[in-house]
Amino acid sequence: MAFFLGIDVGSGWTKAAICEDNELKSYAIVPSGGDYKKAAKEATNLALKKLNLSVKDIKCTVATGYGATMADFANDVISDISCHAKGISVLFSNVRTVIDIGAQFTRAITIDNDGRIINFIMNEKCAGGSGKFLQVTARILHVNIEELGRLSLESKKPVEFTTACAVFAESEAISRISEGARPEDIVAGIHKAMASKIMTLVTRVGMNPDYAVTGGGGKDIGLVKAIDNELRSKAYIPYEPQITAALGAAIFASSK
Amino acid sequence: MKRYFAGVDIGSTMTKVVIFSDRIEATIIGPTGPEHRKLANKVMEEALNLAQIRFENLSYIIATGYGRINVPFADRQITEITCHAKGLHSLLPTVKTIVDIGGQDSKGIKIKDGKVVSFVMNDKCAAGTGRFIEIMADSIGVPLEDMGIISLTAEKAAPISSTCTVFAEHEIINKLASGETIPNLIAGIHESVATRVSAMVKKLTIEQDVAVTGGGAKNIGLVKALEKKLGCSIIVPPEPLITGALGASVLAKEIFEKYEREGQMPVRSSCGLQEAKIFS
Amino acid sequence: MAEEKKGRALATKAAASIPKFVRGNLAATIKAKEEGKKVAYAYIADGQDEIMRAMDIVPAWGESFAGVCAAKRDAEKYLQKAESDNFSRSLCTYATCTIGFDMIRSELGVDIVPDAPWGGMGRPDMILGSAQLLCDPRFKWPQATQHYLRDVPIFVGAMYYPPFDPKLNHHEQEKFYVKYCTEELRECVKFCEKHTGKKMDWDRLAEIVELSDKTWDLFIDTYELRKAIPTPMDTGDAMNTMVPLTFNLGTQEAYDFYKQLYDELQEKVKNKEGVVEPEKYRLIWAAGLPSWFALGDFQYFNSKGATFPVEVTYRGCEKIERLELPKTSDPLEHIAWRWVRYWTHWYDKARKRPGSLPKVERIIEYIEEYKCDGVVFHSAFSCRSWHAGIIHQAETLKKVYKEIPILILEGDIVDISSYNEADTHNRIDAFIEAVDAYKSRMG
Amino acid sequence: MAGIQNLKGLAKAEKYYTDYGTRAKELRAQGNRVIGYISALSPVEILTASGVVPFRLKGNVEEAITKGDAYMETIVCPFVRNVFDSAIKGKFHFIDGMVLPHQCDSLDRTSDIWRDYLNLSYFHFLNVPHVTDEPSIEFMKEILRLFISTIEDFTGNKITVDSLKKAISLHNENRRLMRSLYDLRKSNPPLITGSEMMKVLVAAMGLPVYESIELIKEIIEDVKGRKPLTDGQRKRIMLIGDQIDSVIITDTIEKAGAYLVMDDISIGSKMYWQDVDEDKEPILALAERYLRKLKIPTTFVDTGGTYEENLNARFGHMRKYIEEFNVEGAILFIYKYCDPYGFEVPAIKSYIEAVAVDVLYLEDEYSISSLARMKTRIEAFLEMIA
Ligand SMILES: Nc1ncnc2c1ncn2[C@@H]1O[C@H](COP(=O)(O)OP(=O)(O)O)[C@@H](O)[C@H]1O
Ligand SMILES: Nc1ncnc2c1ncn2[C@@H]1O[C@H](COP(=O)(O)OP(=O)(O)O)[C@@H](O)[C@H]1O
Ligand code: SF4
Ligand code: SF4
Ligand code: SF4
Repeated sequence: MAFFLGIDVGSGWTKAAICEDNELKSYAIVPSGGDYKKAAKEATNLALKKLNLSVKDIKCTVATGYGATMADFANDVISDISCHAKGISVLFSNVRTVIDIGAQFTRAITIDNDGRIINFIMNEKCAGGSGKFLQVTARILHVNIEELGRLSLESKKPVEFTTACAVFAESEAISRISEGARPEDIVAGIHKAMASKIMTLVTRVGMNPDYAVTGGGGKDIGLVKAIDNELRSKAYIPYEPQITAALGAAIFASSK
Repeated sequence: MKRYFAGVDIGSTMTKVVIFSDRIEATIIGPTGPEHRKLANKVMEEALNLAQIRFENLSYIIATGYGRINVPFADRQITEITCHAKGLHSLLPTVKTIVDIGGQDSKGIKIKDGKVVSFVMNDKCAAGTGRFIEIMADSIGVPLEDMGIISLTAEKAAPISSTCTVFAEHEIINKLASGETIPNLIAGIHESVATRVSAMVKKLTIEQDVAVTGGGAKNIGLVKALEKKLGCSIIVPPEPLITGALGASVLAKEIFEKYEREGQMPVRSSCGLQEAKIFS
Repeated sequence: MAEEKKGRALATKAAASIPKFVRGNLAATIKAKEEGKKVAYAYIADGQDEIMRAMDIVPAWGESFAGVCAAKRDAEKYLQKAESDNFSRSLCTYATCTIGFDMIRSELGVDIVPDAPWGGMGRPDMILGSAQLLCDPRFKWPQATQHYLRDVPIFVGAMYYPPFDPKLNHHEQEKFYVKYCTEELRECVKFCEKHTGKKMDWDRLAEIVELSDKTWDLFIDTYELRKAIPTPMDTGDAMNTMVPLTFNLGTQEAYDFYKQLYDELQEKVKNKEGVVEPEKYRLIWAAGLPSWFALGDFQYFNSKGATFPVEVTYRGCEKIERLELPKTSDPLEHIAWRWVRYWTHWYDKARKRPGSLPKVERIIEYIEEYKCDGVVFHSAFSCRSWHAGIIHQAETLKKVYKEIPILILEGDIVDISSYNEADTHNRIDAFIEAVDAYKSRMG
Repeated sequence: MAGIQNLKGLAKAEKYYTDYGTRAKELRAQGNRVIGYISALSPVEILTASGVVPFRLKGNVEEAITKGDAYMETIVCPFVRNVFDSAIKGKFHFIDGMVLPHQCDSLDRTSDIWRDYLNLSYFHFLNVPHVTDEPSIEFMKEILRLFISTIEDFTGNKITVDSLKKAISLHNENRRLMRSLYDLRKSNPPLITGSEMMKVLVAAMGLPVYESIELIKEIIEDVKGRKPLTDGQRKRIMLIGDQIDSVIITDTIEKAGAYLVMDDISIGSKMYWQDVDEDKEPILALAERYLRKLKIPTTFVDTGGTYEENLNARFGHMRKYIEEFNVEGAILFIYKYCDPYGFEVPAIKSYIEAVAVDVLYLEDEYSISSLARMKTRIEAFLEMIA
C-alpha cells in the first residue's frame, strides 16, 4: 500500500491531494497567503490528517503551481498545465479541452487521450477577466464567493461592464450598485465579461464539445453557465474543480 | 455683506468641499464610498456647519472631479484639470507644472498665469494611480498614511517587475514572505508608481516649479520617488487633497464676479441641497 | 546579435566574434566623417545594401543599434525620450528607440551622442527608407526622424512583391512588380548620386551583387549543416550569426564569416558535437524577432534539452538556384527578381495545399527537413509587420499539417517593461512537457 | 422598413446611421451584389462602374470585441479588430465580397485572416504603393487593372472606359455636393452640427453613389434655410484622425460646449476633398487621385525640398481648413497600435500649434470603454482654450 501526494501551490490557494492506486483519498485547500512554504505544509498536514497518516507514509510527492518551488519537500516539480491535463484525464477520460480559472491566470489547454498537453494558451500581462474578478465582486457585494453562482442564475438583465481592469471593475461595480443595479445583475455581468474573454482563449487553443472547467472558477456555476452559453455546449465539472492540478500532480507522483 | 462660494470635488476615492469667501472658510474631506457617491449634500452640510453659514448664503457652487455630475445643487461643472490648476495657482503662484495623483487618475498639468496650457492623463489601468498604493498598503497591512514615512527608512527599493496591480500584489506578498523588508517593499511600490507617472508627465516639457497635488501628495515616499524620476524638487501644498475643491471655489467666485461686472445674473441650479439621482 | 548583460554562452566560436562585427558597423558610422564618406540611415531587407556598398555609403542600421541598446538593457532612456514627445508606446520600438536617440542628438546639438551604447550611430547625411509590403515604420520612421534632424534628406523607395492570393496567378504579376522594383532601385541610385556627388560604378555594383548571391548560397549551405542530429548550432547563436548577412551583405567580410562558420559546423557535425547533450527536443523558431534583452531564454530552452536547429527569422535569403531567376545583365533588375522571388517561390506550393499559406509552407518544410517536434513563435507587441498574423499561421499549420505543439510567447524586441522572466520560464516548462507528450504519442 | 422610403434628408440619414447597412441589405435582397470595402483608399469608382453596391465596413464602438481576438492579435489597431469582430460575428452577412486596400500594416498583415475566415465569394487585396513617384503611378495603374479584372470576373460585367468615366463623374458630383454641405459649417454658429454631419457621412458611405447624391441634396435643402440655434459663443473645433465613425465622440465634443466645424478624418473630408480628373484617361486619373491627391499618412510625401516644404505638402490642407472654417482648436484622436498616424503625432501637433491653434492629442481604443476619461480630457481642453 502506498500513498502519493500532489501539492498545488497556487497564487491564491494551496491545494493538497493524496492518492492511492490512482484514486483520490483525501484533499485539503488552504489560502496561500504570503508564505507558500507554510501553506504547502499546512495543506499537506490537513490532507494527511483526514487519513490519519503522517508524512512518512507518502512515497512520492510532486509539487506544481505558481509557487511550486517553495514546496521544497517535494520530489519533483511539474508545471500546473500538465497537472491540470492529467487530473482531468483521470476524472473524465473523454475531455479534450480544459479551461482553468485560477486567481490570476486563466488558461485553456487541449489534451490527448493519455491526458497530456497538446496545446495551451493563457492570459498574459493583464489580470482583466481572471478569477480575481470573482473575489472582488464577492467582496463588494458582501456575499461569500460560494454564493456568486447561485446569485448570477437569478439575473434577468446582466449589467454590461465597460472596464476590463480587475481593479477598476470594483469601482465600476460599486457605482452600478449605487445607481440601483441589482446584485444578481452585477454578478451575471461579471460572469458574462469573463466568459467572453475565456471564449477567445478557447477558440485559439481549439474548441472541443467535451470540455471541462477546473480551478477555483469551476466552482462558480454562474460562470460555468456563462461559458456554456458562449461555447454552446455543456462543461464537465469535477466534484472539486479547485484540486484538479493537485490531483494530477499526485497521479504523476504515483508513476514516478 | 460677505459672499460665500463653494467648490465640491467628488473624486473616485475622496469627496472634498471648500467654502471660500476671500479666504478659505471651511474645508471638509470625506470618503466617496459606494453610498456616499450620491450624498454630496451631506458633505456639503458638514462644510456649511463648519463655516457657520446656510446653504442660501452660497452665491455660486462649482462641482468638479470624476463624479461632478452627481452634484444636483451645483451651478456648474468644471473638470478637475482646470480646478487643480486654479487651486494650486491661488496657493503657489510660481508653479508651472502640476502632477496630480488621485485614486483613479494621474495627471500632469502645465499652467501659465493660472490657466491650463496643456495636460496629460493616464489610461484605464490601475497601475500608476493612488489605487495601486492603496491596494498594496492593504495587502502588506500597513496603514496608507504610514506608507510614506516607512519607505524613507528603506535601504534599497525592492524592484517590482509586474506592472499589473493584481500581479504586483501577489509579487509583493511573495517577496514579503521570502524575507524582503517592508520599507524596501514600500519603496519599490512608490518607485513603480513614480516610474509610470513620470513617464506620462514627461510628455509635457516640465518647467519648474513643480508641485504635486491629490491624495498621492500626502505620501512623502512617493513624492521623493517622483523627485528622483523627474530630476527636480517638488513642492507639496499644505493640504494637497483639497486643491481641486479649492480651485472650484475660487472659480465660482471669479465666474460670479464676472457675471456681476457684466450686469447679469448667473444661471443657478434649481435643486436644493439634495441627493443625486442621475449618475455618470 | 549583440552581447548582453548576462553574457549568453554561445555554442560556436564564429558567433562569439559577432559583437566585433556589430561594434565595427557602429564605429564605421562615426569614422566615416573623418574619411569623407557619407552615412545613411538604413533599414534591413530593403534591397538597397548593394547600392550603398557600391557607392561607399556607410550604412547606419537603426535596427542594429536599437538591438544593442535592448541587449545592454539600456534602451529605456531613449524610449522615454520618444514618449515624451507623444510617440506612443505601441509603436515599433526599434524606431522609437532611435528616434529618442536622435532627439537627444538634436537637443544637445552634437554629432556624436554621449553615453550611447557602443558609441552610438554617427549623424546621418541621408536616410534611405523603404515602403514595401514589409512595414509602415520603414517610411514613417525616417519622416519622424527628419522632424529632429531637419536638414537630412530622405529617399523612400518601394520594394513590393505580389501578395499571395490562392485564386490569382502570381507569375503573371511578377513582371510588373519586378519592373517597379527595378525602377525604384534606379531612383535610389539617382538619389545617392545626388547626395554623394559621385557616379555609380555599374561594374562594381555587378561584382557586389554577384558576391551577395554567393553569400546567400553559402549561408544556406552553412545553415543546412544544422540538420544534423544533434544540431551543432541553434537559434540562440543564429540571432548573432545573422549579422553579416543582414547588415554586411555585399562585403567580403560577410562571405568570409560564413566560410569560417561553415568549417566550424562541419567539424562539429563530424564529431557529433551538439548544442546540448543529450538533445531531447528539436524546435523551430517559426516567426518573430527575439527579445534582445532576454536572449538568455534560448539557454533556458537548452537547459531543458531543447534546441532550435532552424528559424524563419533572419533567414533572409534562399539558394539562388531555387529561385530560378531570369537572366539579366542589369544588376538592379537582378536584385529586384531576387527579392520578389524570395517571397513568391513558396506560392505554388501553398496553392497546392488548399487553405495553406506560403509562410506556413515554409514552416512545414523546415519542420520536415530539420526534424522538429515543436513550434515556437514570438509575438512582439510593437511590431505588426512580423507579429500580426502569427495566430493565423499557427492555426493554419495545425489545420493543413498536423497537431504539433505550438508556443506563442508574447513580449517585445526592445521594451523590457512587460517582460517577466519567471512567467516566461513557466510557459516554456509547460510547453516542453507538451512536446514530450507529443513525442511519445508519435512514438 | 417601409417607413424609410418616406423619410427625407437628415431624418433619413439618421435612420441609415442607426441601422447601418439597412439599404445595402435591401438592395441585396433585390438581387444586387454588395462589395464591402475599408478605408478611403479603396477606389469606389471601380466598384460603382462594375455595377455592384459599394458598402464601407465599419465597426461599432459600443460593442466589445468578443470573437475577433481569437483570430487576430491585439497588436493590430483596435479599429481593424473591431470591424473584423463584427464581420466574424456575421454582422455583414449581406456582403458578397470585399476589397481590402494596402493602407497600413494593420490591414496588410491581416489580409490573409479576412480572406480565410470570412469565406466570401469575392476577396481582393489591393496592393497600393506608399510612394508617389512616376514608377509608382505606373504600378498603381497595373494594380487598378488587376482589381478591375478580378471584379469583372466576379460580376461578369465588363468595365468599359465609358462606364468608368460615368462612375467617376458621379462620384465627383457626390464629392462636390458633400463639400457644399461642409460649406454650411463655415458660418458661426455652423448650420449643421458635428453629430449631424457624422450621421450624414456614415449614411453616405453605406449607399450607392446616386442615392448618396440624392440624400446630400435633400440635406443641403434641409439645412440651408435653418436659423442658427445658438449664440455663436462656442469654440470651433476640428477633429483629426483615421477611422472615427461614431456620434459618441462628436457628441462628447459638442455637449462639452463646442462646435465641431471641420474634420480631417477618413470617412470625412479625406473622402470628399479631392476629385478625380475627368479630362484624363480614367485609370491614370484614378491612380493619381488615390496615390497623389488623397491626404493620408500612408502615402509617403517628400518634395525634395526643405522640411518645412515637406510639412506643407503633408499637412498644408489642414492649415487651409483651419483658415476657411475658422478653427480654434484641434482634437487629434489616434488609435493605439497605429503606426502610420502614431509616427506623425509630434509633426502634426507642432505644425498646427504653429498657426496658434491648440491641439488635444488623444490616444485611445476604438471603444467607448474609456468614454468617461475621454470626456474629462475634452472638457478640460475646452476649458483650457476658453
Ligand atoms: N467557492 C467558490 N466559488 C466561486 N469561485 C471560487 C470559489 N473558490 C475560489 N474561487 C475562485 O477561484 C480562484 C482561485 O482558484 P485557484 O484555482 O485556487 O487559483 P490559484 O491556483 O491561482 O490559486 C479565486 O480567485 C476565486 O475567484
Ligand atoms: N494620508 C494619505 N497618505 C497617503 N496617501 C493618501 C493619503 N490620503 C489619500 N491618499 C491617496 O490618495 C488617493 C486619493 O486621492 P484623491 O486626490 O482624493 O483622489 P480622487 O480625487 O480620485 O478621489 C488614494 O488612492 C490614496 O492613494
Ligand atoms: S488594467 Fe487592471 S488588470 Fe489590467 S494590467 Fe492594469 S491593473 Fe492589471
Ligand atoms: S519590421 Fe517590425 S521591428 Fe522592423 S522596423 Fe518594421 S515594425 Fe519595426
Ligand atoms: S487606424 Fe491606423 S492602423 Fe488602423 S486602419 Fe487606420 S491607418 Fe491602419
